[in-house]
Amino acid sequence: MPSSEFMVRLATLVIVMMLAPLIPGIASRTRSILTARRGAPVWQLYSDLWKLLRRGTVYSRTTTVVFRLVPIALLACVVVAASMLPLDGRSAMLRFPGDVVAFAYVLALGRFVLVLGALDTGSSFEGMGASREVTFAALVEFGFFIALASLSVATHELSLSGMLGSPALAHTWSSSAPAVIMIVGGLFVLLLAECSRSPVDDPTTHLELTMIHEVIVLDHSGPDLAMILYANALKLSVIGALLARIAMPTMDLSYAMRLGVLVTGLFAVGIGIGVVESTMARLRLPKVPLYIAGGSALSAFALILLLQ
Amino acid sequence: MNIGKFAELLLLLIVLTDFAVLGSSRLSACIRAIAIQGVLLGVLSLVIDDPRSVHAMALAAGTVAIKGIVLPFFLRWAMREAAVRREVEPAIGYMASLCLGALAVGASFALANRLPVITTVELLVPIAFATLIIGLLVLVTRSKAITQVVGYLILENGVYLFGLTQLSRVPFLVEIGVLLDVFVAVFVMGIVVFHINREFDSISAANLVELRES
Amino acid sequence: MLLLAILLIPAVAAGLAYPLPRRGLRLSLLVLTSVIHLALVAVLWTTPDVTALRGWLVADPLGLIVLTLVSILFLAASIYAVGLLREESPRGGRLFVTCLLGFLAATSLVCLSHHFALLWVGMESTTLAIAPLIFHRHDRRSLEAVWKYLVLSSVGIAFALLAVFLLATSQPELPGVRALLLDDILANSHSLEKSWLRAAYVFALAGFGTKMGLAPLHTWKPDTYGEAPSLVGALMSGALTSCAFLGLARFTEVAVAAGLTDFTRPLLIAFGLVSLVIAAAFIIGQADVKRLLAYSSVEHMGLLVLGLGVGGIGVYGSVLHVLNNGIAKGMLFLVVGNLVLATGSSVAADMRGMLKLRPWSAGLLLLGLFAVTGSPPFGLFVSEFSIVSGAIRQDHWMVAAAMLVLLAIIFVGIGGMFLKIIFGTGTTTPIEHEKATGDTALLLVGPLVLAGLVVMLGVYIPTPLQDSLARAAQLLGGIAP
Amino acid sequence: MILLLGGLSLLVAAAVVVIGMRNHRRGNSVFATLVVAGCGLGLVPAVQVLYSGTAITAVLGSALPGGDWIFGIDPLSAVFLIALFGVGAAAAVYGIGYMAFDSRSAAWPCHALFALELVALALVLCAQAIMPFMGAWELMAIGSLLLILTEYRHAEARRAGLIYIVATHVGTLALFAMFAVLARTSSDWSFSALAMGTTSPSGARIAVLSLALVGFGVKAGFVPLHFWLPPAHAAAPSHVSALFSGVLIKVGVYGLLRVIALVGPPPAWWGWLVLGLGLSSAVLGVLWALAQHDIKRLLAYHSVENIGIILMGMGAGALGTAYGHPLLAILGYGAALLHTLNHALFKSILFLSAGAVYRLTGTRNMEELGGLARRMPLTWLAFVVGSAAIIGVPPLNGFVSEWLVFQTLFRAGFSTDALRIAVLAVPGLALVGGLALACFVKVGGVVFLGTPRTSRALIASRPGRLLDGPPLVLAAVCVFIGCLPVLVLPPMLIAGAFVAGVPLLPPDARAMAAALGAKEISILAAVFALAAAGIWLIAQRLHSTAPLRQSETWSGAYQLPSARMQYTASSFAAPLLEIFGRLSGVRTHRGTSVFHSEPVDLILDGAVLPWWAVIERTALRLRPLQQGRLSRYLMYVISTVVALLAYLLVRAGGR
Repeated sequence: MPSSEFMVRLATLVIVMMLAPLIPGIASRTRSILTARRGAPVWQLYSDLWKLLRRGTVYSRTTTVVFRLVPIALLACVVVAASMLPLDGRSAMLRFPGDVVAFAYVLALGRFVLVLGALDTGSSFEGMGASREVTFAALVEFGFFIALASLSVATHELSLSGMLGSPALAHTWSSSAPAVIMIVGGLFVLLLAECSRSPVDDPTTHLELTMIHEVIVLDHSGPDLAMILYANALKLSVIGALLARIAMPTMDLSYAMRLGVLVTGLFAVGIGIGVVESTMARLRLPKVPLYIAGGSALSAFALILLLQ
Repeated sequence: MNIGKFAELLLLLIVLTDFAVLGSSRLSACIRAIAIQGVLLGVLSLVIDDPRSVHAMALAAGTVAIKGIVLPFFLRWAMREAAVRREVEPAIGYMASLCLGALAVGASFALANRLPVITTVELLVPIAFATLIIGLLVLVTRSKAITQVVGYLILENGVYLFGLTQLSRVPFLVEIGVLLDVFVAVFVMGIVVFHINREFDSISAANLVELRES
Repeated sequence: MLLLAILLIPAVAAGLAYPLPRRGLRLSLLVLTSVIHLALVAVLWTTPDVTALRGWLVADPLGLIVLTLVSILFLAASIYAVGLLREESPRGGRLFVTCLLGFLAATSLVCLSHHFALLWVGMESTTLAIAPLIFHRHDRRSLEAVWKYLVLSSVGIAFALLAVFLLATSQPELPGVRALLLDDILANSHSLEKSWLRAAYVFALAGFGTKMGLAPLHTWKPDTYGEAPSLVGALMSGALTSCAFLGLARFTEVAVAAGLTDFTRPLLIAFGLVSLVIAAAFIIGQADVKRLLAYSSVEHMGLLVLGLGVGGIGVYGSVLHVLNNGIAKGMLFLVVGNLVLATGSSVAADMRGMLKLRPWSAGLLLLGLFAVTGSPPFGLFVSEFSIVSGAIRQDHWMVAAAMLVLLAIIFVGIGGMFLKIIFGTGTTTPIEHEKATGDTALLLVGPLVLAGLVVMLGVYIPTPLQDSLARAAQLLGGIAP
Repeated sequence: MILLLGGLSLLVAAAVVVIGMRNHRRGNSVFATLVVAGCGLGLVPAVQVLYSGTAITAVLGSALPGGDWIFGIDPLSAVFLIALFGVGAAAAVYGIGYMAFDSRSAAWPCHALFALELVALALVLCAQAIMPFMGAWELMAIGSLLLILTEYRHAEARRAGLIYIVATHVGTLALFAMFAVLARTSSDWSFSALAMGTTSPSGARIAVLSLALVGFGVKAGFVPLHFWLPPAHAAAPSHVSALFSGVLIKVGVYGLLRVIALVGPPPAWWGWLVLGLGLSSAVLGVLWALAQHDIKRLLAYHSVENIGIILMGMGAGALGTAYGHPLLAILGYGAALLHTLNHALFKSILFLSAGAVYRLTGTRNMEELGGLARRMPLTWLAFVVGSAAIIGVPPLNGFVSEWLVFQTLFRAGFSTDALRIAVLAVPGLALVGGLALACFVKVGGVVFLGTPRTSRALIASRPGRLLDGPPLVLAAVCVFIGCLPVLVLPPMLIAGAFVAGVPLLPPDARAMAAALGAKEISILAAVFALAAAGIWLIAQRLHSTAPLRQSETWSGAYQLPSARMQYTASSFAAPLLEIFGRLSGVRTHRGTSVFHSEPVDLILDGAVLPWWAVIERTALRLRPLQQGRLSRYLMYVISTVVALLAYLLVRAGGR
């Protein structure tokens, strides 16, 4: 009965949305453990958001309605993107041929609004951040689609649900595991860039000139800022979930097991991010394209492997 | 002395007049040579065709009149107007041009031998070609406008000589038309020469180089 | 009778025009004659294949097409002449009008005569009739131009005469076959002596090629067209060159009938391509409008022989192109004449921004640009397209390619200059020179009519014309599409 | 057909009216109504054909060697007719407001020409025989030349006009040759005859396809044949630029598709070639767009990009037929056609709003603008919808067509033969999307947001109905197509099938569209709307509890931020351009206090003009041939005769 199926998927989405702020926390916790410091608690982001939600909001006089729409549009985009992902490991709430494209482009729409909002303030810092954001995003998009292409070639599927929720993926694991591993590796690299984590961006820095993401939202405050931060966390866990599903295809398990796999996968991603952040320093900006190209190259190799 | 021999004698004389033009520096001499050539042509036309045919006679008369008398006279007038006596600075020396003329004669004989025979007077075709080429030679190498007119006349005579092979077949009217056209052509040229002289105080065509692609 | 009338009326008029006392009378005589001439030619279209003088004069399709072109151009030119001589006419345009009418008579003779020697006489007469017209301005430059024109074309025409005699030589003595009469020659073409005929064709190519202005025999063209009054330029580039082409075409008919096409065609193609190359090279960076038009005329002559050379539908194309090119060239020269009247110079740099100064002429010039470069929907497109597809159908791929590339280069040259003339503004704004004349109706009607015709030929070809084109193409060894 | 004829005659009437009533104040409004009515009439038959899938033709007898003149509408031409009349009507209305800034004498010729240009374009799209096609083709070229020269007093416009007309004439000559090859075997010059004409020799096929690529490519303007496009679009009045980008260059696409439909499925190499050209053209186009400061030149380069995307679809379609996957063929061609339509819509929006900016600020240089969103909000709205559409984000029409192209390429990857290599184009297209996003963030942000950079941006006032209405209407259409692709997709598939030579009936087309997931896209849009609305409500709640405050933008240590502190367009695009190095075709100047970059067109400035210079030099070397010496000329004559005699002797010897 489809309706209960649908409810299950909705529930999964809600769970992921609840868990989302946890992942960055895990990441920073791992880092503090690895670097033997007393870091912030895992729940840090929850409390931050809670504080911000009760704060007042300040709008710059130069800004227009665009600036106010940013958080809403951004969050909406991420949620819609999430609704196209087979979080429960079988199928998404919304699936159709080529929804991979929709997935990527919905996220792109969110970025579009976010960056316009940054330019709306007329601040040179935010202009700089916007410029960097779009630059790297374009490259990430390139790599991301290589990965998607190789997945679809491997599974002969056009929708995320088909790729990740079908036995085809499991077969690919058995037939050409190295390719899939490379895809996963490549996607992880891109994830770091997309969600502006180290080594592309340094979420902990306080020097605007070195920031990318933080500097874009400099002028947001209060609930708006909260929504934006939350949207980013959610984006992280959405892409993380994508990774997890590719890494561990779970067609024929029970729902509980599949959910468990998903959550562990998300935690693993968080830990992975933390490990990278504690081991790698931030790259100089001119180096970043090379880094992203490396990630894309991994998926490209996979694609070549799968094509022959 | 039979007709053919006489015709060939005339032809040789024509070649001589060609060389006279090639070799002489004095315009009056050139014009005289042209006049003689015209007369020779007239007689030749009489000789080659059946001498008693009205057609031939009339043609001969016309030729002598126009090519032998009127045009030379007119040219001499133009020369006097232009007050110029001799052809100075030809593009190539007289000796050289004579040699070239000789070459031309040889070449035209060679050419004629390759072509099928069309007339009893076998000297006719080669000498026609020779005259034609010499006319061109004069046109190219001489810089005075009048001399170029002379060259054109020789060229025309060469063609005319060749035409004599077909004398009996080309209707009289046409021949007269041809003659008249040549006459008018030279006449107009003379007029222009006259104007050139007025404009430039010399009839040297060499200084007509204003129109060009810079 | 009709044919004789067509020949004699202009001749007589020429004789009358000189003694006439007043300029007005002379000009009206000029226009009247050209109108009558055109009317008679129109009558010819209704009565096919009129002959006179025991077949010496025949109005066959090819000749009739050229004759019509001549007559139309002449009418336009004579109306223009009225407008022009109103402004400036040394000695009441006495000689001018006389020579114009003489030119008409001579060209009509060329178009109608089926006797080669007679054709030659007509050809030479055109040269002599046009010479004084070139000298109209009586200054050094025009003097130089007329001198070069006279010498070069006389030499060329001498070669043509030689060709005529050679043709006669190639004709064996046969009972009842008259020498040098086209129809008799064609009737028993099998008996022609090939080697003499080849020689005849070669010299005809040289002779009529000089009169047409095929490169490298074209050298008189830029000087003459540059110096002659615009309407003379129109007549020369439109009518005279077409007549010369007709002469060549007559010889080609004989060659085709004698089965010499594989001898003639390479020659024609070679001349065509060389002419296109030279035209392109000298059109680029040309400073003087009239000289540019002269080289464009070289280009189109090249296209004509190219069409003959590739054969097939290409021949049809070039016969049609005679008509189109003649009309377009005539129109362009008249329009440029107006601009020259306005600015007193034919240097493109002096006549920038004509759209403001002479909107009508400028508009016509723009139209002429696209007409003369063979853009659809103008007539020249149809003919040039036929030539190209002829080349391609006969598997002359390289020829077609070269032709198209050269056409492109030529377009850049012409387009660059014309656009500057029409729209350009710059350091030297167009100067209204002291006795400048506006676009009077008399100066515009001719070009306008010709423009209308060239557009019409692009979208509609009357059936009789179509038939004559087809027949002419057939005689020249081609086919109609 | 009657309706189309009526529409065209109305357009002609409009031209006549605007000339006749040029000094009358109601002239413009009459003109506008006539044009809109004409376009409306013209749309009807096109839509009928498209949704019924049955073609209509009419024959005009004519005495040309080309034989009869045949006009008709089939699914292929219908798509382009819709784009033509839609954009045409909007642009014409806008044009009245736009030209009102000029003197009357400049305005009326532009309007008249515009109407006639619409007619010429319609004729090109309907012509079914060589002669009418070429005739209409050149009329279109001449008309567009004159439209470019509307402001002929600017040297820029004259240069653009010359470059344009030369390029287009070269294209016309290529078409000359192409049709000559096509008509090689058939004496009848109607398309139907030609279609049967070239099934035989492969050499001719290759020639036709390559020549078509050149001849129509110049018009379509993909790299490297795009060089005329930016100057022309920049120089022409904005509504004309809209027509150019929206329709004129699409006629090139139409021509290519028409040729495919005529000569049957093209060989594989051609498909690969087109795909490659499309990809390179898309990437380079958007890259070069990033480097521009002149907003209209920037939009022009985006047209190059989108033509590239269209070509990718076309190439995929050609490959589909070549490798025997009819579904792919239909998809590819359908995608190309849909993107053609969409690009016509949103590129017109962008040009029209850019034109409004130009008119009200007097500059097209983005570095001088800024903060216009407050002064012209409606223009900004239209512009932002247009940019979102061109980037290809849902729920707008641009997404639908790009999604279709993506799907085609993905599906190509499933096949087992060489076709699957085509999937490598997917990331390229994605990169294009990313770059386009960067570019339009730059335009939107620098021009409309932030604070005014110069006084020019300060003086701007509201554009008014005529300048804001048309783009907004088009924007509404964009949203409509983006939210309900189900209605638009089937006809495109029918047209695509027509090109591919595969019969496809309307019901099957609908089924196919459904299978492709057209419905779900509408659902996606709905979900998005719901989510946004919900979040908005929550946000309202939160804001209602906490206080709102106005303040200055936070700007580090500076107390009062100035406009000069804002990021410039140059510096915004710099990082991306640096990544691509010399390929990005931009010269940068780094000063102590200023960073400035100026774009150069790699093809025009790097290849075309130098080559032309070479030709000119060679031509000048021949000048000495004509040095005025008569004896020299006589020598030419003589040597010619000698050469002829030599030929004669050779041939005589050969005998």
